[in-house]
This record gives sequence, C-alpha cells and structure tokens, in this order.
Amino acid sequence: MFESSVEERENSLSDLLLRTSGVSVQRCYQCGKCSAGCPAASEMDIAPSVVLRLLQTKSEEAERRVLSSYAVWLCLACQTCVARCPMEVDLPKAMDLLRAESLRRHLVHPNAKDIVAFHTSFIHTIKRFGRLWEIGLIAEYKLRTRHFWQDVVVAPVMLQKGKLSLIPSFHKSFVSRIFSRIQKQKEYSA
Amino acid sequence: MSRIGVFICHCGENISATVDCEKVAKTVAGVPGVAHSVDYKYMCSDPGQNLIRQAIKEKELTGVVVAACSPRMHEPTFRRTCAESGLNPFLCEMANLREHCSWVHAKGDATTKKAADLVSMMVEKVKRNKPLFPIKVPVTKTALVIGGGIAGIQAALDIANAGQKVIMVEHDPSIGGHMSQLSETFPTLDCSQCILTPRMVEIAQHQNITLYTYAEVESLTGFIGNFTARIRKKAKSIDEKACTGCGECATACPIKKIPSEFNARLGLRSAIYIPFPQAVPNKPVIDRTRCSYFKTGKCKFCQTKCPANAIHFDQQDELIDIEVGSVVVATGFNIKETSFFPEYGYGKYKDVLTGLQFERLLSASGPTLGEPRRPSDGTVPKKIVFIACAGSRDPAKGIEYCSKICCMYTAKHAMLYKHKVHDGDAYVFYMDIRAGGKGYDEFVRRAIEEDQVNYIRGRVSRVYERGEKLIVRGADTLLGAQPVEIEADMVVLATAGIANDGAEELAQKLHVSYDAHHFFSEAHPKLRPVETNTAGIFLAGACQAPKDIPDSVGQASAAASKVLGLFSADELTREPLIAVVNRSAPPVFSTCVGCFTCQTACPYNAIEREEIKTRDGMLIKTVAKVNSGLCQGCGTCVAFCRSKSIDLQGYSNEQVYAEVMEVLA
Amino acid sequence: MKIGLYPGCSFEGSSREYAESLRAIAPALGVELEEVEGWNCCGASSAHSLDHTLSLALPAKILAQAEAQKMEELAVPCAACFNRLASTRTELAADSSVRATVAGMINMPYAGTTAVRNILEVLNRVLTPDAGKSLPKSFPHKVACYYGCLLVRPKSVVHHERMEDPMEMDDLMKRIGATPIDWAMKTECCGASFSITRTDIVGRLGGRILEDAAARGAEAIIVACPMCHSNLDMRRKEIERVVGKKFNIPVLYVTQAIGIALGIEPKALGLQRHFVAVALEGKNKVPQNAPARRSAAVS
Amino acid sequence: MDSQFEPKILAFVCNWCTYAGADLTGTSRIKYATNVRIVRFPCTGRIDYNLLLRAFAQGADGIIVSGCHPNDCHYTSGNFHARRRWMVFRQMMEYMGIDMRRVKFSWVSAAEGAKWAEVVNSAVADVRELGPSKAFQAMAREVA
Repeated sequence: MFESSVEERENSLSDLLLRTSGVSVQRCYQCGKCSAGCPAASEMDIAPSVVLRLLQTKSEEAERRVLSSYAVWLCLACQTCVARCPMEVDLPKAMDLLRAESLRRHLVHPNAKDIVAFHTSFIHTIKRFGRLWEIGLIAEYKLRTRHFWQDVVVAPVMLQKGKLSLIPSFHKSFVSRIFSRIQKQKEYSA
Repeated sequence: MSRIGVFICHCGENISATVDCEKVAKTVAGVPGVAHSVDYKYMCSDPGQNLIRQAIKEKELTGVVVAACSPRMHEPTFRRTCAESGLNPFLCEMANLREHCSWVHAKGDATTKKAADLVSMMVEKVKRNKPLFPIKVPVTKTALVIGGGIAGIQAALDIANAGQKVIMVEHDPSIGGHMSQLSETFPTLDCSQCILTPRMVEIAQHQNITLYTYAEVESLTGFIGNFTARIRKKAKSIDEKACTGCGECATACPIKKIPSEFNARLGLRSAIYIPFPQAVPNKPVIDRTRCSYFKTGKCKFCQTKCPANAIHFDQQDELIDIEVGSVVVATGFNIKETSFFPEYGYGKYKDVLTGLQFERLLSASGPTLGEPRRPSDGTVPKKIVFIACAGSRDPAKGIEYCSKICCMYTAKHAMLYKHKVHDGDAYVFYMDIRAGGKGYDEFVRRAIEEDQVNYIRGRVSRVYERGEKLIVRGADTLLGAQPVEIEADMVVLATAGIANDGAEELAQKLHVSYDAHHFFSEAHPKLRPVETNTAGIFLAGACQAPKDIPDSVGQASAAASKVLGLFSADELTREPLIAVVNRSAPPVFSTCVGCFTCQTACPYNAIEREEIKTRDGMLIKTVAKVNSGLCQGCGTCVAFCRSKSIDLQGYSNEQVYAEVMEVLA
Repeated sequence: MKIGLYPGCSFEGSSREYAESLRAIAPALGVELEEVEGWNCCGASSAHSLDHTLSLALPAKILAQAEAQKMEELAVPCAACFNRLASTRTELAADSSVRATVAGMINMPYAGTTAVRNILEVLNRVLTPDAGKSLPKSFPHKVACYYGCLLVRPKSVVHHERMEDPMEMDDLMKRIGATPIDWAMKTECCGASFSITRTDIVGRLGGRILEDAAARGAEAIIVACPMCHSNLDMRRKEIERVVGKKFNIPVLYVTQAIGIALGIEPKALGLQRHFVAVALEGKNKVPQNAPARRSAAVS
Repeated sequence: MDSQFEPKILAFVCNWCTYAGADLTGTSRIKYATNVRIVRFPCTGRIDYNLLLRAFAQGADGIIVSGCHPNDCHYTSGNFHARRRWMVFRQMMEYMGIDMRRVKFSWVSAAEGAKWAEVVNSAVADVRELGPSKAFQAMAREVA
C-alpha cells in the first residue's frame, strides 16, 4: 500500500492534464458516479474515480500507480462517465493522455501489451496503406502477440461472406507523410 | 459671516504623537470664518465636551468642526453635544485626524500639514452646512405575511399574539404549505400534521389575523411603515360565507381524475375540491382550468347538489388594496421533479419517486393510508433504494448548492420504511452525510445502527427497468469504487430544493434582490439574515434557501421580532441626509426640466413626478420630487442630474466642491 | 439532395452490407452521394489511444479534402468515424494554434466549413414525417433501436438533448411501419474497441444488450454503426459462450431495414453477409423491379 | 540632492466600504504616503465627474475613486452606476488632454485596510512618475 504524500510537485500529471487538455482533476469530488457507470470498471485494477483521486494527491508514487495500471488501457472511451459527471470532468480525454504517458515512460501494464500491440498494428496498417486492411492488421497483430489461434473461427467465415479483402485497397498516400511530419515535430519539441 | 469653532483632539497620545496639534489649531485659527480654535487631550471626555458647549454659547458659534477620530466612531457623540447647547447637530462635522492621519503616517511636517488640510477642508464644508431636521414617518401597524406555510404561520402568530394586526396571503386554496404534506418530522419523529394543524386553525380564528387564501400579491408600492399592497383574490366560485364545507359538491363532480397537488400527484382529486381533510379554510374551490362547466359550458352538477347553494360560477377575481407597515416574505420552496434525471428514468418509471411523493406514501392521510406501496402495481416494496444529492451539488445540471434538508429526510424515510416493512431492505446512496443540528447526527446513526439501513458512499450512475425490478447501478467509493448493482422495487430521489416558480416576478414586485437560483437575498449573510435590502421587508423560511422546519420557524420568529420592533413606535425617525429637488419663486418654480434621468438612476423608486399647476389647475410644468420616506441618500440621482436641480443634503455640491477647492488652494 | 460521403474503412471490408444497403436505398430516397476522394482512415480509437496529434491530423485530412471538394455537409455512416471527425472539428474550431499545427501536419488548408452529419441525421432529413407517409409502412416488425455510445456522446461534441434516451432511430423505424420497443440498453457500450483484444469483455457487454432486447420481444436489433454491428453479429458466438445462452435475434443496419421496407431484394442489401441469418421480410414484399422503387421514391 | 516631487492626490471614497477600509488601515497602523486627502461621499454613485475636472483644473496631480466591490454596494447599485458613467466620462477626459494614468478606480471593502494602503502608495508612485499635472491646468486657465 502506498502513502499519499501531500508535498506539491512541479509538473505533476494533474498540472500536465490541466495545461495540455484543460482537464481539472481537482474538480472531482469523488462521488464515484463514473465508476458506477463504467462498463469496464469491473475489469479494472483501479476504478476511474480512484484514478482521479490518485492524481489529486500529486504524489510521484500515486502517478506511477496510475500509469502502470491496467485501467487506463481498459477505458473504452464510451464517454458514459463524462456524460453523467456532475462536475463535468472529462475522464476519457484524461485517459488518452495517461495512455500516451504510460507508453512514453515505459510503464505499460503487462496485461495491456495485447491492447497496445493492437493499436500499434492498427496504426501501422494505416501508415502503410492509408486505410485499414483487416487481414494485414490481424496478421501483424498475431505476429506481435503470438495469438495465432484466436479468431480462426471468424476469419474464414468473414472471407466467405466477403467481409475480408485479400488485397488492401492501396493508397500509397500522404498519410505516411503525415506520420513523418508528426514524428519530426515530436523530435523537435523533445 | 459664519463663526466656526474648531476643536483639535490629542486622543491622549494617539494623535499628538505624530501630529503637532497646537500648530494645527494655530494654522486653522487663521482660516477666514474661524472664530475659535483650540486643542485638548480628550475631546470626547466630559471636560472636552464642555469646552465645546461653552464655546458654542460664549462665541455664538454657527458651526463646529471636531478634529479627532473617525466620524464613524464619535460623530453621534459630538452632534449630541452641539444639540444640547442649542446648535443644530447637522452643523457639526468631524475631521478624521486619527485613522486617516496620525495612525498611518510618521511624525513630521507633512503629517501635520495634512492634518491642517483635513481640518480646513471640514471648516469650508461646515460653513456651507444647513440646519437639518430628522424626518418623521408614520407607521401603519399592520404586517403583510406572504405565504401560509410553517414560516408564514409562525411569523403571523408571533406578530398577532403581540397585539399587532396581520394580513396573510396564501396562493393555494389552503394554508399549511409543504409541512402539511409531511408524514413525520426528524429528529423526533412527531407527526407533522399533529403539530401543524392546531396552528393552522389558530391562524383562521385569530382576531388579529385576516386570511386571504387562493390569493396573490399583485403589486407593492410605498416604503417602510407605509406600504400599499394590492391583493388579487382569485375567484373560488364559492360563497365562503354560505358554504358549510360539507363536501357534497366534490362527490357530485364528474371530473375526478385530476392528479392531486397535495398528494404530489400520487392521488386524485375532483375539479371542485378541498385540497385535504384538515385544510384551512375547509371550503372547496373550483379549478376552472379543469371544470367541465368552464370548459364546455355544461355540467353544474355540484351546484345542483349544494345544499347551501353556495356555488357561484359567475364569481369574479377581487382586487383589494391594503395599507401595511411591513412585509414578511415566506413563500417557501419547491422540489425538482424526477424528469430532471434522464439517467434515473426520465420520470417515466412509475416507481421512481421524489422525496415528497414518498412522504405522501408514508403519511397516514396519504393515498395509501401510510403504507408504502408501489404506484405501478400497489405491492409493498421489499427492497428500496434512496439516492441522496439527486440534483443538488450537481453543477452539470445547473445546481451547485447543497439542499441541506435531504440528508436528514432521507435518513428519516429509510427509518420509517424499516419501521413499516420489517423484512424490507433499505439502501442509501450518499456522498456526504450532512447532519449538523441538535440530535441530527444521532438520528442518522440510529437509522444505520438500530434500523440497519445500508448506507453506501457513492453516486448512482443509472436506474433502469428489468421486468418488475428497477436496476440501480452505483459504486461503493469506500471499497475502491467497486461497482454495486441493486435490484430494487422502488427508488426514491432526494431531489434538489429549488425556488418556487414565480419567485423572480415576486422579488421584482417587492423590489427585493434574489440570487442566481431565484432564492431571495438577505441584506447581510451573517449580521442581517432576515432583512432584505429594502427597509421594512423581511424574509422567513425556505424562500431564502432550502431550510428545515426548526430553521424556518426560528427565522420566522426573528422576522416577526423585526416587525414588532418597527411597530414599537408610532413614527420612524430617519436621518435627513436625503436628496431634494430645488424650488424657487415663480415663474421658474424649479430648475428641474423634468427629464427624469434621476428616476432611472434611483435604486429605491424614490423619485416621483410632481405637477406644478396654477390656481385654476392649469399645468405649468412637471418636475421631479423626492419621496423622503423612500430615499436612502445614496445621491446617485445628484450625479445624474443634468441641470443640477437635485442635491443631497449633507453632501451638497456646494459642500463637496468647497472641500476640494480648499485642499487644492 | 446531394451530400458528401465519407465511407470509412469498414465500408470496404467488415461492413460491406452497410455500404451496399446505403447505396441501394439512396436513389429511392433521392439522395446523391459524393465520395471524398482518396480518403484515409480516421484513426479510430487506436490513434487517440496512443497519439493525440495523430488523432486530430487523420480526420483533419479527411475534412480538408471534403472542403477542397466544396462539400457543405459530409455524411458519415460509421458512428465511430462520425465521432472522430466531429470531435476533431470541435477541437480545431476551439483552438486556432492547434488548427495551424494540424494544417501543417496534413499540409492542406483547413477552415472547418464542412459540417459533419451522422447517418440518422441524414435519413431523418430525407424521410421527413410527411415523406415518411409516402413510404410503404411495410416493415411490420418489433425492433430494438441500438444507438451505442458514439452517436449520442459526449455532450461537448454531439450536443444530443436526449443523450440518455435518444429517439431519432425509433422515429425512423416508426415511419417504415416498425414498432420500436422501449428498452434499457439503447446507449450502453458494446465494448467495440476490444473486439479483438478483449473479446471476453465484448461478450459480457454484448450479452447484456442482446438479453434485454430478446427479453422484451424484439425481432431485430437496428444499428447505425459497423462496430456495434460486428460486435453483436460477428461476435455472437463469443457472446453466447460468455452468457451461456443462445440468441437468434438478427442485427440489421438502419439502411437495411429501410431497404426491406422499400422492397429492395435482400441480396442488394447484403443481408446474406450477416453471421446471424435474417429471416425478416417486408410486408407486401415487392419483387425487385424499377416501378416499385419509383413508387417508393421520395424527392 | 533635490527634493522629490510630492503630488497632490485626492481620494473620493464611499462612506460604507472604502472610508471604513481606510479607518481599518489606521486601526491596524499600516503606514502609507501622506500625499492623499480623503473626501467622503455616501456612495461612489454620488460622485459627479465634473468634480474630477474641477480638481484637475485646480491643480490636483492625481485622483483616486474608490467604493464597494460589485454587488456589495450599500445602496445595491450605486457603484455600478458610478462605473458605467465613468466609462463614458473617461473618454471625454482623455479628449480634454488628461492623462488617465492620473486617475485610479478601485474597489476597497471595509475589511481591506492593507489594500487601501497599497492603492494610495501605488497611486502616489504612478503620479510621481508622470510629474506635476501642468498641461490641463494651463488649458483650463486659458478657458477661464
């Protein structure tokens, strides 16, 4: 169990959130309505409202707990929490930033590796083809995760029902350029 | 040629430590018009005051300047001193040498120079002071109480029992307000009606109280001690004198499916109805919006059945003008409907109720005779969920404030439910338990410990129907906010307390201020909690903010004591520091050109139109006139006046210009 | 009515029948669809899960292209894409500096002049109540309209005034003679973005939805989102495994339901592509021929 | 060493907030510049801005106008009227060649003794920067 420290830190995650995405975790008064409505809460290691509480403490240890949690990756971005939040704290927006931070600081929760793998594969396919190509995505995902037998049932049926195209609709497009520009800017600002 | 006396006070060392008082006295002695200038250790002491008294007589002073502490400290003292020796008190001014000079500056010439300036400024002012005389306004010793809930009832009885006249105006057909709807009251669980109804009857029978029910305040004019209120008595379509209250008419009425306001829409009433058995007065009214005669021109069943033929369809609204000296506003509050909560079922689930509806279910006089039953199928709920803060403390829904009463009545509801349904389960979802009050927290503990109500700390996210059940999805924030799902038979929302509809309009009629949520504002949140910013108008009960019964009654008695204080004298005396419009000899009469810009500026509607006419009634000109009763002396009108025709006594243009010119000379 | 169209990736793959049915009913409804040229993926949940800038740049590119084609409105059939595009539009409108950066990223001018519309908005406009009257009331089925998350949330982007109980799809269904049921799962999440990674969660969430719909006697679930569809249709086996129950309730795209009502033959609507067989038929089922379509046409 | 310029500053304050606030500055013995002379009004709403003109013409170097905070006005709306009229009047004063940095508009409540001292000191400092107010006086003299 960690002790929440009261000492105020510069550039705590809550400051970062406020600066970059305008989300104020201090507004949260811990009513728990977000956790109550969250469809994934039962799977999470830290409930959404507790994530906010941890950030409120501004303690390094608490933030580490958040960034290395499974919860941030289990957020479905279904927006139910913010839709009903009495204080209108935009949790999904916060979650986006927390995931990015978790990646950046290499704190991704072990169980979340698949999810990260999926997202990365997804983005790669887009980078390569400009559009999503399911087979390409699945293939890369399987390589990354070694879940070779998953979906062996569904895929063939999809094929047969014409829901999977074997050749990507190829748009060697600008998209890869967008990626490189973003990359440049990142290095620049870093 | 004015003869001003100047008296410089050392205030022990307080002034003389940094200001050379002798020097100041000498300097000022040189100012033209100063007939006498001395300094003394303690001007406010008896010997000090005697110096002033003597000088006024011996030197025949026409004005006095006391240079000492802040006028906010001793102005009354020295003005009294002057009055005692025959000098009009308003010919005495103070120069603030202590707070504004000696205490805030170091010893030195600059400080002494400033002191001298401050004194001579006042000398120049006093030269131009005019003798003024306190204004006396008569007081009409009748109080108007708006609202017949517990707060209004308490205030009215206190005033009436002290021997003063009261006129009570209630907008519903009966007095009693929300308290008459309640089952039992926390923290003692005594029956609400049992303690209330005797007082309702007392109101009706009290010789000092005139009661107008089914009536509204149309307008209020005038000022403290001298208001005129216009009351609209809505047509009840009943001759109250003739009516015996037998109730035959209600039984005869064919329109019976109207949701009853008294039963919070859980019961039904007819178009002609007595709101509830203990109503005061116990006479029916016809709801013209529902009555089939008024809608179709046919029916009149009630009239044919009435043994006293007391029913008059042609009755008209009646307008009554009454003179009152003071007003107590006790119009109460209302509650948000469940439709305010889409996530809790849009008010479309029959078994999702408001706290007030649940009160009716618990009340022996209620639609289920005190047995909690589901509106949907009449079964007794075995599992019931109470949701606190339903709407309160919810900025997203536009209500930031805490409604104050919900924590307690929710505990009471859960407790009473357990008393009536022993094998039932009661759950309370709460954020905080705010049980500040005598015996309040003990009460909540009792609910938890003795009656085993399950308190869960967390807000509910959603309520939805599954078959017969209501699924309540919440979280337990004390267990790491783990999700909680309860299959309930009934859900009760502690909906927010809100201002009554029409509160805003009423506030504007009465010229009292109100907050963003349309609750009426007190003059000062701590030190003037029952006054409004309009003299003579006081607040009682939940029209100011959600309140429980003890608080409402307390504030009502406080308001009553304010009224009685006002009525304790036949006349009000007010400082004459008010605005006046100049008058001059014909043919000018006044430099006022009648543009009435001042009227728009005045916060107190104190500026009236006066028509100057010839003897044979020919209109010469219309000019502004200040109502000395209403004017509070802010002087805004003076700054607005384009022709400099309106001026403020005690702070006249002449006076302030003289002060400024003097210091810059 | 001429309107821009952003198909979105799934239109070419997993939700082909959505594309087919939309294109099939469009002429009958007098709608002309102009596709965004060389469109790219909106980034879906992956982009905003990993990289905020990317999650803005990809939709911005699409919107910029639509602007270049002078589209006033852009119809977006996929609820997920709709939400990404709408969010981006809102965020870029709010902050000029972000707007500038993103314009640099996509290397294209962006003004934000093209409005983003979801399929329900578009259909409700062409199937106005009176236009609705002229429609054959020939889809006499009890249906559960499922909106999911992204058509109604968040407030700041979608500004839906009945967020907890939307009605626009229900209204559409009434107009083609269906009876939409009042049910509790209209806007509950189906777990879309975990379709591949956490199929078990999809199973649980999808199960809740199917159970409620079935329990209230719905003959079909109507959706307007490929994610919702693939979860409730393609993932049916997983759902049934998790819940331990069989459901034979089919899941139709709103466009397919309308197609059936218009008497368009099933193949043209891609009904055969579903995992869960669709047995529903239109009343007075018109054989597929031009006059029938024209009679149903509204302009 | 030449003696520094001592500006003449007038303070037009309302009786209920700022005058009482200045009293508090005294009772809490907070020191501030001697240059200010306070003129007491019932309310800032009473202040006729022609008085400012006359004061400048007569040789005032700076003027402070201070009353209750918004919504705290003893007369409910006096300070709003003052503010609103000021907005119009300041343009006219600027037009007449008065440097607006010589006029300080502030809200000081009866509880803000320290704030009053700050207001005065900063006003004195600012006006000292600007030096004596000559131009307008000259002009005024011509007109007269």
